[in-house]
Amino acid sequence: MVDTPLFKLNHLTICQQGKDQNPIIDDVSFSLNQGQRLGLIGRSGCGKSVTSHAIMDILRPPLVRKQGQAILQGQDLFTLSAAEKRRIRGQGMFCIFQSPGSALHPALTIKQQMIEIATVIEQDQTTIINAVEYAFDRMQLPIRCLTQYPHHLSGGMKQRVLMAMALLLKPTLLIADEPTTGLDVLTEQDVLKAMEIMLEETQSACLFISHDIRIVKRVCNDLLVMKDGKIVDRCTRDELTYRERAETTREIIDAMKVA
Amino acid sequence: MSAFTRTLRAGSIAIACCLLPLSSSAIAEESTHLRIAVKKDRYSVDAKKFSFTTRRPSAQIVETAVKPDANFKPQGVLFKDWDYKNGVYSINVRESIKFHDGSDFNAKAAIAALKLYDQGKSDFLQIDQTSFEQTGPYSFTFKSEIGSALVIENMTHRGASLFSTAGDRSQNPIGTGPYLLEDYQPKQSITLKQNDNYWGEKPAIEKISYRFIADDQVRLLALKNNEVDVIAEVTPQMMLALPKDGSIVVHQSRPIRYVALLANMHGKAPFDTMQDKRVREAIAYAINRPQLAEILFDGRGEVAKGILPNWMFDLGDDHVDGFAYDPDKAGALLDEAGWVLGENGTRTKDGRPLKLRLVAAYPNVSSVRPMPELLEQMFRSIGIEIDLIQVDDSGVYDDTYLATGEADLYMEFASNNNTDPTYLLYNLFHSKTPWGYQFTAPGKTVDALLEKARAAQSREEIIDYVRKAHRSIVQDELAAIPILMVPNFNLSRPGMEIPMFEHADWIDYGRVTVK
Amino acid sequence: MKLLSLRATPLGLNTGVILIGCLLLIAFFGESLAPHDPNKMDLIRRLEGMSWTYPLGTDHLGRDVLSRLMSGTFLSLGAAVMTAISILFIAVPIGLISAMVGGVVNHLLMRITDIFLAFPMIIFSLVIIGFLGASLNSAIIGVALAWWPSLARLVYTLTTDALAKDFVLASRQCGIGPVKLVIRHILPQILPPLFVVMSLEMASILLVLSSLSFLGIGAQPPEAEWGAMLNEARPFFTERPGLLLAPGLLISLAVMGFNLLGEGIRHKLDNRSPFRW
Amino acid sequence: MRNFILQRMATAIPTLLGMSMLGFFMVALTPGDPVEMELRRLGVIFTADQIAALRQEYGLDQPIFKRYIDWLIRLLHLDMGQSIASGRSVLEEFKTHLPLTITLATLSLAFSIVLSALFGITAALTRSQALGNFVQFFSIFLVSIPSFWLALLLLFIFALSLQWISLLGSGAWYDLVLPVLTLSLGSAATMGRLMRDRILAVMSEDYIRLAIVKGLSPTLILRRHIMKSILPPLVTNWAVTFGALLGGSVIVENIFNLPGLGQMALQAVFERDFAILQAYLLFMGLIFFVSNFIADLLNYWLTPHFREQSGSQGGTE
Repeated sequence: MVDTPLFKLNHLTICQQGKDQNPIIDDVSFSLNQGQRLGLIGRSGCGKSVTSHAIMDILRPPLVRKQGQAILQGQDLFTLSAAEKRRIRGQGMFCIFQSPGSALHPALTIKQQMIEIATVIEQDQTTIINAVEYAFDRMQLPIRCLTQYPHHLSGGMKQRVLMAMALLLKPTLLIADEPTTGLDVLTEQDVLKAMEIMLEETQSACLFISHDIRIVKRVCNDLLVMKDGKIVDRCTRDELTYRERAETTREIIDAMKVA
Repeated sequence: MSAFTRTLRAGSIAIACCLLPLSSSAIAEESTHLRIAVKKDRYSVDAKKFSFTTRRPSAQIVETAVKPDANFKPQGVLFKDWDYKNGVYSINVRESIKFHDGSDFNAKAAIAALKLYDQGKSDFLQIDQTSFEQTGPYSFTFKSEIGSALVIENMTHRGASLFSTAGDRSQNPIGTGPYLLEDYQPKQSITLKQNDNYWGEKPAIEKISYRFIADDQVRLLALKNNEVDVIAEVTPQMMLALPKDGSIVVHQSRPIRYVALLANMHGKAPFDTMQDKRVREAIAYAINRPQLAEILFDGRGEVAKGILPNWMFDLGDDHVDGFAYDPDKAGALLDEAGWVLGENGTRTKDGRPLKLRLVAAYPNVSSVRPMPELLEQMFRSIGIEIDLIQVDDSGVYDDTYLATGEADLYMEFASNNNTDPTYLLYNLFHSKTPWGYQFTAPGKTVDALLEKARAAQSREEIIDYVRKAHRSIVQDELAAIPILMVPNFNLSRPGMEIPMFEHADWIDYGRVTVK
Repeated sequence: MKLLSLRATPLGLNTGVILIGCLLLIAFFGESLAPHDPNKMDLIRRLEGMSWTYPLGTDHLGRDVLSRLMSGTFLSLGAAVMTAISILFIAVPIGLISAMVGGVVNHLLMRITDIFLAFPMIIFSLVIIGFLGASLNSAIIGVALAWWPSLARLVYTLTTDALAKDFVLASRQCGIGPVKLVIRHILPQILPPLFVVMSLEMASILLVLSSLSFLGIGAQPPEAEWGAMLNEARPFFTERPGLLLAPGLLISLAVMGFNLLGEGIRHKLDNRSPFRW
Repeated sequence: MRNFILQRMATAIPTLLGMSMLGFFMVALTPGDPVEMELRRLGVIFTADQIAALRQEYGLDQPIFKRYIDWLIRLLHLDMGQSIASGRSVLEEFKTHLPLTITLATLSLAFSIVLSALFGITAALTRSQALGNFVQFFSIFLVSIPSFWLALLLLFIFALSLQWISLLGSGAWYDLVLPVLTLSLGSAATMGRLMRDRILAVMSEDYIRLAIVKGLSPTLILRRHIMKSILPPLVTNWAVTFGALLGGSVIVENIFNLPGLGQMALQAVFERDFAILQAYLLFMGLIFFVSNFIADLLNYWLTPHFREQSGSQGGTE
């Protein structure tokens, strides 16, 4: 159990097409165990989101993966066929992205977007409706939201809809890519609370990406610090004392203090 | 790639499969069914618009009182004979003729038919409606509203066909003709079938279909493709494009249509160049008519001395001299007129270059092309620059160039296709021209001659004045510079005999024979 | 980034540039390079096939087809350019005024645009030709009159976007005059995208003008405009299909050149990156 | 919904009035007297009085503004006057020519849509660079061929060389195969390019990313997420294309000798058949308006999220 982690990322390197020097992501490796919450922090533009895209294998051109493995439960995701990858996405891995405003399809009702998950988790209509209502209840979302379109919902609510999706999918690995960015402090609390509940229930391993050390400290036990596409520091939450840390980590902690 | 090409291939096969069964539907040749391609649908027998009606195809259904004979003199059809004395026309109609509905054609029916024309506003017969008098079962008299001696002549126009007043003309016109209306698809086709009870000699062809094909090119291709049997409207371009292998045969009448340049006789500067008769003569001498006759119209056109054919009305052509091709004389005339050849090959006078605007528009561009281009070259070679304007639109032609006189030369391809000898000359060259040719009308001398012709009371007298007016127009005044006289053409595949006539309306397609 | 997208579509853009370049060369030097006088008739050698004297054969009046094609390039392309310029001449002021003045004026101008937009191009040109008679000039006027509304709308949208930019707002608040504003801030912003669109439009304009000439209501023979040449060649279609093929191919190539150029530039400016699964 | 319709109707009235005015005056002011032209074609002698009487009969002696008002009033009774050239009523002429052109345009639009979907989806979704480039290039090629030239080539191949179809048409459905093909290839390519662009634009949206991470199948993403987003602009484009196809049928009707509206209008211009032309221009304006209106309604229904945000525009950007 300890020897073979649930998820392992090995030597991930990402470049722009045609430019092999200055990789965007430079030889990044880490691993996650069952139920582990790993925080990935760094300043904006350091490559955090690209990492999450790379793990889901939805990198957009001109970015290309130069090397690396992403092993989920013994399978290297990058070597799988498109159909097999699709089977892993959703229930094996799921990702909650930043900017909930554009994450949901604007012309489909929330219900439609929830229910289509049935095709992924292979449930019939009544079961899925029950499950959706249960998830909404857990996420403290009013049921009436179901018949509404995304633009009726606030940012926090939309993010909780995404959490509800995760609750339905119960992914083995969940990536939360800055889920609270752009939300006000109160909403942030709600979303984090919802996320806590969700993670508890799904028992997913979670890679939590944020530039905000305050939130990461609240959610995660273990931390990775990224700078210019490299992991520059690894520690647990409790080890995060100012003095001994790497320069980037100190900068981030400093930034927090000013704010 | 493969998926896409497969789809493409599958698609093309599917389309091919849809089309294949059609290839078997080769046109079944019915020897007594004649398919004629004409340009436009001019068939219309709407009762309300009666005046503008009864065009070519319907001519086989409803007959006229008289028709033009070989000399374009009226010859009786439904009228047996007639007499004009002291302003009164006395008519004897042919006996034992029945309308399609079985009713008798007699003096009463003829009067009723003629009275119909007064209901339409465009009554060109101008019969005094109150003057009709039935003098017997088959005879009657009437007077002209304007004292004209040419009413019978105007009855040779297909527009003056005599209808039965029974029934709805727009649905089923009732006449006395050799054919009955079978089917009419507006703008597509009209089909006629033989009238079994025709009073005259029965035609050989059982069925005639007219196909309306607006595009000249498609008409020709349709003949090549065996989809029609005869092309009734033939343009010079089509004649140039005839295949050399004899697969298409040309049928021709005697020459009737003239190609001529009308000169602007009264234009304001800069369109006043043609007022100098020497320039007009120079133009007349600069045209290589034999060469044009050889190239155009499959060599079937003739060098023209005038704009009226010599055979028509027994006119003869002694009264006109014509112009030979003599570029040197043309040059000398221009020199004499003060137009001196410059270094760049263009003549100038007082610093003004000799640049003439030539408008080619009538009847339309496609029926004169490529004559304007050929003329342009000939004029250029004697130092005249040509500003060639080809307008395929008679409205613009009339209003922009004719009515304003803003051109030097107007090229026209037309004909006197009426048995009224004064018809063309009066309409085109009298100063009061109803067609808007004020600028090309030569003036008083011609006006007087034409007025005398129209007022004259005997045909000989009329024709004598017409000769004088004609000479004045094409020789003395040179308001019209004649170029070619061209026959009326039809095209068919080999083995067909068409009884050609100069006026397209009077080609008797019922008597076409097929070998 | 720029280098990259260049490499992503080298073929199309380059082909377009080469095609247009060649055509421009022919347009400017074609008349002098042509082996014969394009209007010289050789009535004995009519409708001849390919030969050394007449590389593409002769037409129905014995004129050299190659020379006519070459000398017609200037006329054909020039007519399209003139049309494009006329369109811009109408569309840019109307779009600008509409966007900058706003209110009733905008409303009125956009309504007028709607009205013009509703008529099909060819019919519009036909009616104009009814006024002026068929000629290349009336075809140009007709096409421009039918075409400006869509461009005016584009100019309007671009200008509205440009006006919303912070620095434009700022200079507006500083009291800069409208003319100065247009010259200094608006035009630099709207012209580049407008030129990309015009390059694509040029392709369509060429097509429409040649269609009109082909129908006999644009350029008139003996002008060696490509569409008019096709019109002239049409009766000789079965006898000498080559007469029809050469001008048609040339039109297609020219149109394709402008299309490839426009698409190529557009592709270069486009930095969307779609997700794949 | 009702508000939306009413609002559209209200804005339509001045536009339609403007259209009718532009169409009427443009035609009525063209040089050339239809009566004179018709008389000359007839080939008989007329006096000036007779010409004046005819002008009066067609109302051509009235001042132009009065003619316009009269025309509008008669229009309300569907009386659009009479064709000078044929003598038939304009309505009758439309009844003769309209079905063919409408069929032609509708079939061409349908075929273009199918073909453009094939082009657009292939070009947008294929992973093969070669296939993508090929489809792109092919569609540019198709857009660049003049339709009249294509029509002539098709005619040459199928009617003259292979003799599969007859030149003049036999009145059967397959008469329309070549004209539809001619009309649709070009517009299919244009529409295909638009479709590809739209698909690629939508595929860069965050919600497609979510759909992918959800593990949805590509067909579901395409059918639901992508289609739902690309349809509105496409629908608007289809409406515009339909109008263009109707207007563009002039050329194919001319070449394939089909007696449609385009032929009618072309002939009417040359014959100064004012009544026909005026009715035709009004009709084209109406078609343009109605098809756009239908497109807007469809978009209104397709884009629930725009409805409340910008009610008046109905999401037709």
